[in-house]
Amino acid sequence: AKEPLPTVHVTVISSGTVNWELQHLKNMQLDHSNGFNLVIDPVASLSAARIAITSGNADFIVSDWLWVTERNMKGANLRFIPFSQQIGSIIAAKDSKMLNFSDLKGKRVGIAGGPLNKGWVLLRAAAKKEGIDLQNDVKIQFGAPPLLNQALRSGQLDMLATFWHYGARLEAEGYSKLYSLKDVMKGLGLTSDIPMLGYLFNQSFEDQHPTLVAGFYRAVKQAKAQLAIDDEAWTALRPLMKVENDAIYQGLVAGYRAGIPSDITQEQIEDAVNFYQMIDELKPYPSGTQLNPELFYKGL
Amino acid sequence: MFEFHVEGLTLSQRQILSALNIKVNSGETHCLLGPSGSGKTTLLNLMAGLEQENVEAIGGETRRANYWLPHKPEIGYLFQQPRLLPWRTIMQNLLLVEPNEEIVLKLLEEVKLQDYVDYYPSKISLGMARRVALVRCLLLEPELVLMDEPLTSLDLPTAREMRVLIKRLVCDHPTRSMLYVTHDLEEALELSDSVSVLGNSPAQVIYNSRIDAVSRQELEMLLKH
Amino acid sequence: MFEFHVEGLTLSQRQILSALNIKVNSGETHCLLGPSGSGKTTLLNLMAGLEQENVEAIGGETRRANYWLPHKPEIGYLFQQPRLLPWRTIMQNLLLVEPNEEIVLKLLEEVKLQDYVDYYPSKISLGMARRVALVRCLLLEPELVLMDEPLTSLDLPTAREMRVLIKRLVCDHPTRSMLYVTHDLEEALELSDSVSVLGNSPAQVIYNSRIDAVSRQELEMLLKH
Amino acid sequence: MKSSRLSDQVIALTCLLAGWWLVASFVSSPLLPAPLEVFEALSKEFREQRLVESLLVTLQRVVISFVFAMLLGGIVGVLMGRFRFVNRILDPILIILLNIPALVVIILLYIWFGLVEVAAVAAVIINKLPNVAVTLREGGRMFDHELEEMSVMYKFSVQQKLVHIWWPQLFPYIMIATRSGLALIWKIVLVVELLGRSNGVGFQLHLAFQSFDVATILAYSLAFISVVQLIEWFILQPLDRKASRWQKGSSHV
Amino acid sequence: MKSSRLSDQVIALTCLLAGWWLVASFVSSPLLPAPLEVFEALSKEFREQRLVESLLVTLQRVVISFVFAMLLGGIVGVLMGRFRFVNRILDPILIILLNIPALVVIILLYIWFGLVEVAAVAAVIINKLPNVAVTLREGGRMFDHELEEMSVMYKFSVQQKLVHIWWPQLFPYIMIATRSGLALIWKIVLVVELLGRSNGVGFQLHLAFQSFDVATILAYSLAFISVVQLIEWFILQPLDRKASRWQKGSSHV
Ligand SMILES: Nc1ncnc2c1ncn2[C@@H]1O[C@H](COP(=O)(O)OP(=O)(O)OP(=O)(O)O)[C@@H](O)[C@H]1O
Ligand SMILES: Nc1ncnc2c1ncn2[C@@H]1O[C@H](COP(=O)(O)OP(=O)(O)OP(=O)(O)O)[C@@H](O)[C@H]1O
Ligand SMILES: [Mg+2]
Ligand SMILES: [Mg+2]
Repeated sequence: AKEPLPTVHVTVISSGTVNWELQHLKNMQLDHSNGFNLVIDPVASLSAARIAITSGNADFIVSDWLWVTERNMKGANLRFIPFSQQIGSIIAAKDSKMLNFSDLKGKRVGIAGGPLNKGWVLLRAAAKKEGIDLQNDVKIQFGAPPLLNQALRSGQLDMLATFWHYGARLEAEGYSKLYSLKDVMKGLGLTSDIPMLGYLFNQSFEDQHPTLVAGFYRAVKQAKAQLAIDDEAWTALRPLMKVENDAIYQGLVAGYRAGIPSDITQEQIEDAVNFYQMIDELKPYPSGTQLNPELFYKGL
Repeated sequence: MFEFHVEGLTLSQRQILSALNIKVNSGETHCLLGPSGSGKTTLLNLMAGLEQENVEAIGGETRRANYWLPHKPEIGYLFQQPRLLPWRTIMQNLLLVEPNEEIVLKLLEEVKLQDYVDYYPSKISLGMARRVALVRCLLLEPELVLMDEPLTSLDLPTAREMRVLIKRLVCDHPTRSMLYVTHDLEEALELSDSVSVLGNSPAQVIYNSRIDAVSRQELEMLLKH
Repeated sequence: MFEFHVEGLTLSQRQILSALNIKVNSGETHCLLGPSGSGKTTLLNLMAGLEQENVEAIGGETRRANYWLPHKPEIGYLFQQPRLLPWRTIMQNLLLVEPNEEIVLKLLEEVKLQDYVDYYPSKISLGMARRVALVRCLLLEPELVLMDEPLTSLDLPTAREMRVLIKRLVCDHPTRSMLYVTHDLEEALELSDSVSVLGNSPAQVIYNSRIDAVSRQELEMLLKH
Repeated sequence: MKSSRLSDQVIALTCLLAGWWLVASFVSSPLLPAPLEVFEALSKEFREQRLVESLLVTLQRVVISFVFAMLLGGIVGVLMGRFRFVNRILDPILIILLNIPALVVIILLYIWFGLVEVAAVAAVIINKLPNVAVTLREGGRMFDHELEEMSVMYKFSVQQKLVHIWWPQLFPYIMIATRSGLALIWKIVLVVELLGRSNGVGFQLHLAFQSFDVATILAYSLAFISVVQLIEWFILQPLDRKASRWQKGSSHV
Repeated sequence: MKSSRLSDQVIALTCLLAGWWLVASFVSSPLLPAPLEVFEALSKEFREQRLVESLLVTLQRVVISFVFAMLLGGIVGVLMGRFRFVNRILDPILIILLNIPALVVIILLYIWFGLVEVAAVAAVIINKLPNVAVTLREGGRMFDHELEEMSVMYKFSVQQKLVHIWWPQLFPYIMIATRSGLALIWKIVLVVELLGRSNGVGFQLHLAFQSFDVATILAYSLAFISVVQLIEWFILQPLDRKASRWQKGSSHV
């Protein structure tokens, strides 16, 4: 008899974009062809996924490298495989007329996910270059993304920095992007489209099963490549996406495709180091530590 | 004169009192006798308005099955048990009824409890608690005093002194009437101007007489069942 | 013979009992008299082991300041208040002490409460509750029975019947001893084989005598303070 | 009597429903769905077999945690109420357990023991236990001294004391702990499921939250509330009535 | 007496600390920080001026919600306990309020009223109120009938009844509601802050949680627990002692 394939556990938010990709991967049996058996553990929140990798219940989760860096500074040893280069969206309220940073003064700004929201950090860094301290000049409202979406709709916010798939829904409803974060990044000298989100795994997992990690990397790349061009595949995933209409559906597909990253380049790693330093300097009490480039899985 | 009419009282599906009426002349003391469980306390509660039964009158309305004539008097009630507030000292208990500390102290002296003003009720004996309750009742100045066996659990001399006190403050008061429940025939004959006996089940007034017309023999007969 | 020695008792920084001892012969009844608040209940509690004081003996150890000779008897205690479980019916209350329903019913009949077996204590009169408590105490078969004023709040004929019952079941029992607290001198003289009087503060035994040697005059004098 | 009691409650609930429906149809926003929409969401969840399964999973967690928290917390609480020494030693620990955020306990247990069922249930128990203890401590403190003495003199066995003396006195406190306990435990189970389980009502609720599907959120909430309402009607209220039968005002002899 | 009482508690706390320290140094993982690390996190938060400010903001929310929830819940609860009719009408509503998930209330209020302070505080009050009501309902039910009659006969004013009859009888239930209430409110405030406020301990906890900074999480938890411990020592325990002075066992006359 054939040896059963080794199992790889990935904990994902069951309504999230990662789940789409992994479902497609499973549908196409890309896991088996790459020498492992994928088990998707759905959870209800990002926190749950983070707990899962910390407690050793998951082999992979998806999160951003900012979090990985924080964890690694505190003794963890996590590695990063790019998942998406989507950063997030900055959405303006319907009738707002904000052209430059000084227009933001005194405005009500919603920020999803706390002060480390990358879109918000980029904005602050860009504003700082123009001598504007956004942190103190606007009314900040942190909160859960669905609540903030709602607050924007009911006119309680003038601007919203949120995750891209929440932003995509708003755009489908006719809201417009206030800033293109790609341009903002370029303005800050970060030109290489750093992948923000990635699959994380423990170094010890790679030490024990180097082929599994490599196989997983291959499998997700194949899945991405198919999803990038194959509209049929998306139809199969549509029930997972909980979309109310075609506009949102199209927005989400386009958003996913736009976020598909390339293999990590040296330039991207340098940008990430710079970006991390920028973030650190924006903190009221900078820690002065550096991003460790070892973080990014080079594999293959 | 106060007259209390009862058409009957049913508690928990059991008729306790049958139709009866009790008359107390102004300024007089009326003694209520009767075996244990005959319904004396229940009757007093009913008079005090603590228990009540409504009957359906013609036309579907309800009305109370008992009433006072000519009108309900102001009532002070010495319960069968002391019912002191356990979380207040003796003095605090009494000050709730009569805010003047001096008056309270004077009466406490009369029942020989002046040394216990700061005690909590759980730290005094039952007899002492009864005397405190008696003081509390005597601090009121109502038209009609109901007393439910005030002198049980007291030794003879103390009981005698209390009796004198009650006599002085209530019986001899020109306008204060009293309804006095006791098991002690001597006490009844000494204090009262008239006597009735509760008996049977449901309870009825089986004997009623002015003190000067009382036949002691008949009373003793009745009280022996 | 049981002998109880007390070296003294202090409650809440106040000395209630001074040194005293109480002797009860086997099979006999000893009556304890004394004014209200003199410490009778406290003494009974102490004998029952419900209250206790430890004194520091030489060497830093503590020992109890009271003891029994020759040994502590098995004790049944009729409290001054009925202390029935309010959430259990009369019958349930009694079955907790004597699981045999027939025995319980027979005794309940003797106190004329056979019709109230299913009543909760809040639905019977105080005198009835006292009788239930008496039954509960009589269901026990201890060496020594402590009774704290069992017959207050009862009318004369009922009290007399209860007295007869107590006499039959306890006093006339060949090996059962009893310590009986009462305020009623007649009762004391009728039931007891010996009498003592508690008095003063802190309480002492101020009189103690066999019934045949009792001087009624002296007793009356003492009890009048 | 019995029917009128129930019908009163049914009327109250109907009024509530009518009020909700009126307000909802007045506002007419998906954020305040009308009863009908919630009912549709409910039947959708039911048809897609998520409702019953999630409810059962969550209920199982609730029941296990409830039993353990009540037993342990009850014993600790009563002991603290009875014995000053125990109270003095355990009181600071109780305060800590009582006030440590649920989130902290859940995260720590998950991190230390992994995302396993035992950690989830243990987290709930640790969260609820101090509440039960605080409640029953007051119960233990209020024990009637006179009945206690009586039971000693009449040689009640421990079992008799438990059933006939302690239980009836603790009863109101146990009812408090039960009612607020069920509620609290279920709320914590929701968080526990949110942070590390792949099933249960908490999981479903949060999914609905992420897509802001208020109707489904309300549907799940109402489903659980109905379960509690049934427990209330068929277990707790009969117990209440039985326990109040001996009181002065009751119509029972 | 008094000093020994305190010293007992200090000893218990020290033992706890020592045990923690032992386990932590044995495990030696950042996920189970030793007391010293937590203390360092605490002083870092203090130095960077977040600690006191967050605590004050959160405490303010806790206090406001506490006062309202206790007052409203207490009145409703006692009325339900006293009057069967009120109980019958309000009981189903109470069950609903008690068991509706905190998340749902918070979300709905935030949606309807926006992410404003009033919504936050109202959410906490709505979460806590039914708990208080359930607790004080039992208190209202257990009112002593005899003392009530006495107060009627002796013409106590409403104020006298309140102070001398109702309050002492409700006291143990109020203490339960207070202790478990403070804890519950603070926990809900954390969730409220997490979901939609930009300051307070809940917000800081969430930040620390995002980077799994257990030392900081524990530091904030301990900071709040210390506040509660102070309340316990200087307000609640003296009240407890005062209220138990009249009981049989006490050394007071
Ligand atoms: N709430 C009640 N429900 C049913 N029966 C009751 C209730 N209250 C009293 N009874 C019954 O009414 C009768 C009279 O009781 P009551 O307390 O009036 O007697 P009493 O004459 O005061 O006796 P005692 O001299 O012993 O105090 C008793 O048989 C008692 O069982
Ligand atoms: N726990 C206590 N603390 C302080 N003093 C107490 C305590 N218990 C009783 N006393 C005092 O002890 C004395 C005797 O009380 P006790 O109950 O023994 O009297 P008694 O002889 O039984 O009176 P009665 O005939 O009224 O029942 C009283 O003065 C009382 O105030
Ligand atoms: Mg009576
Ligand atoms: Mg006594």
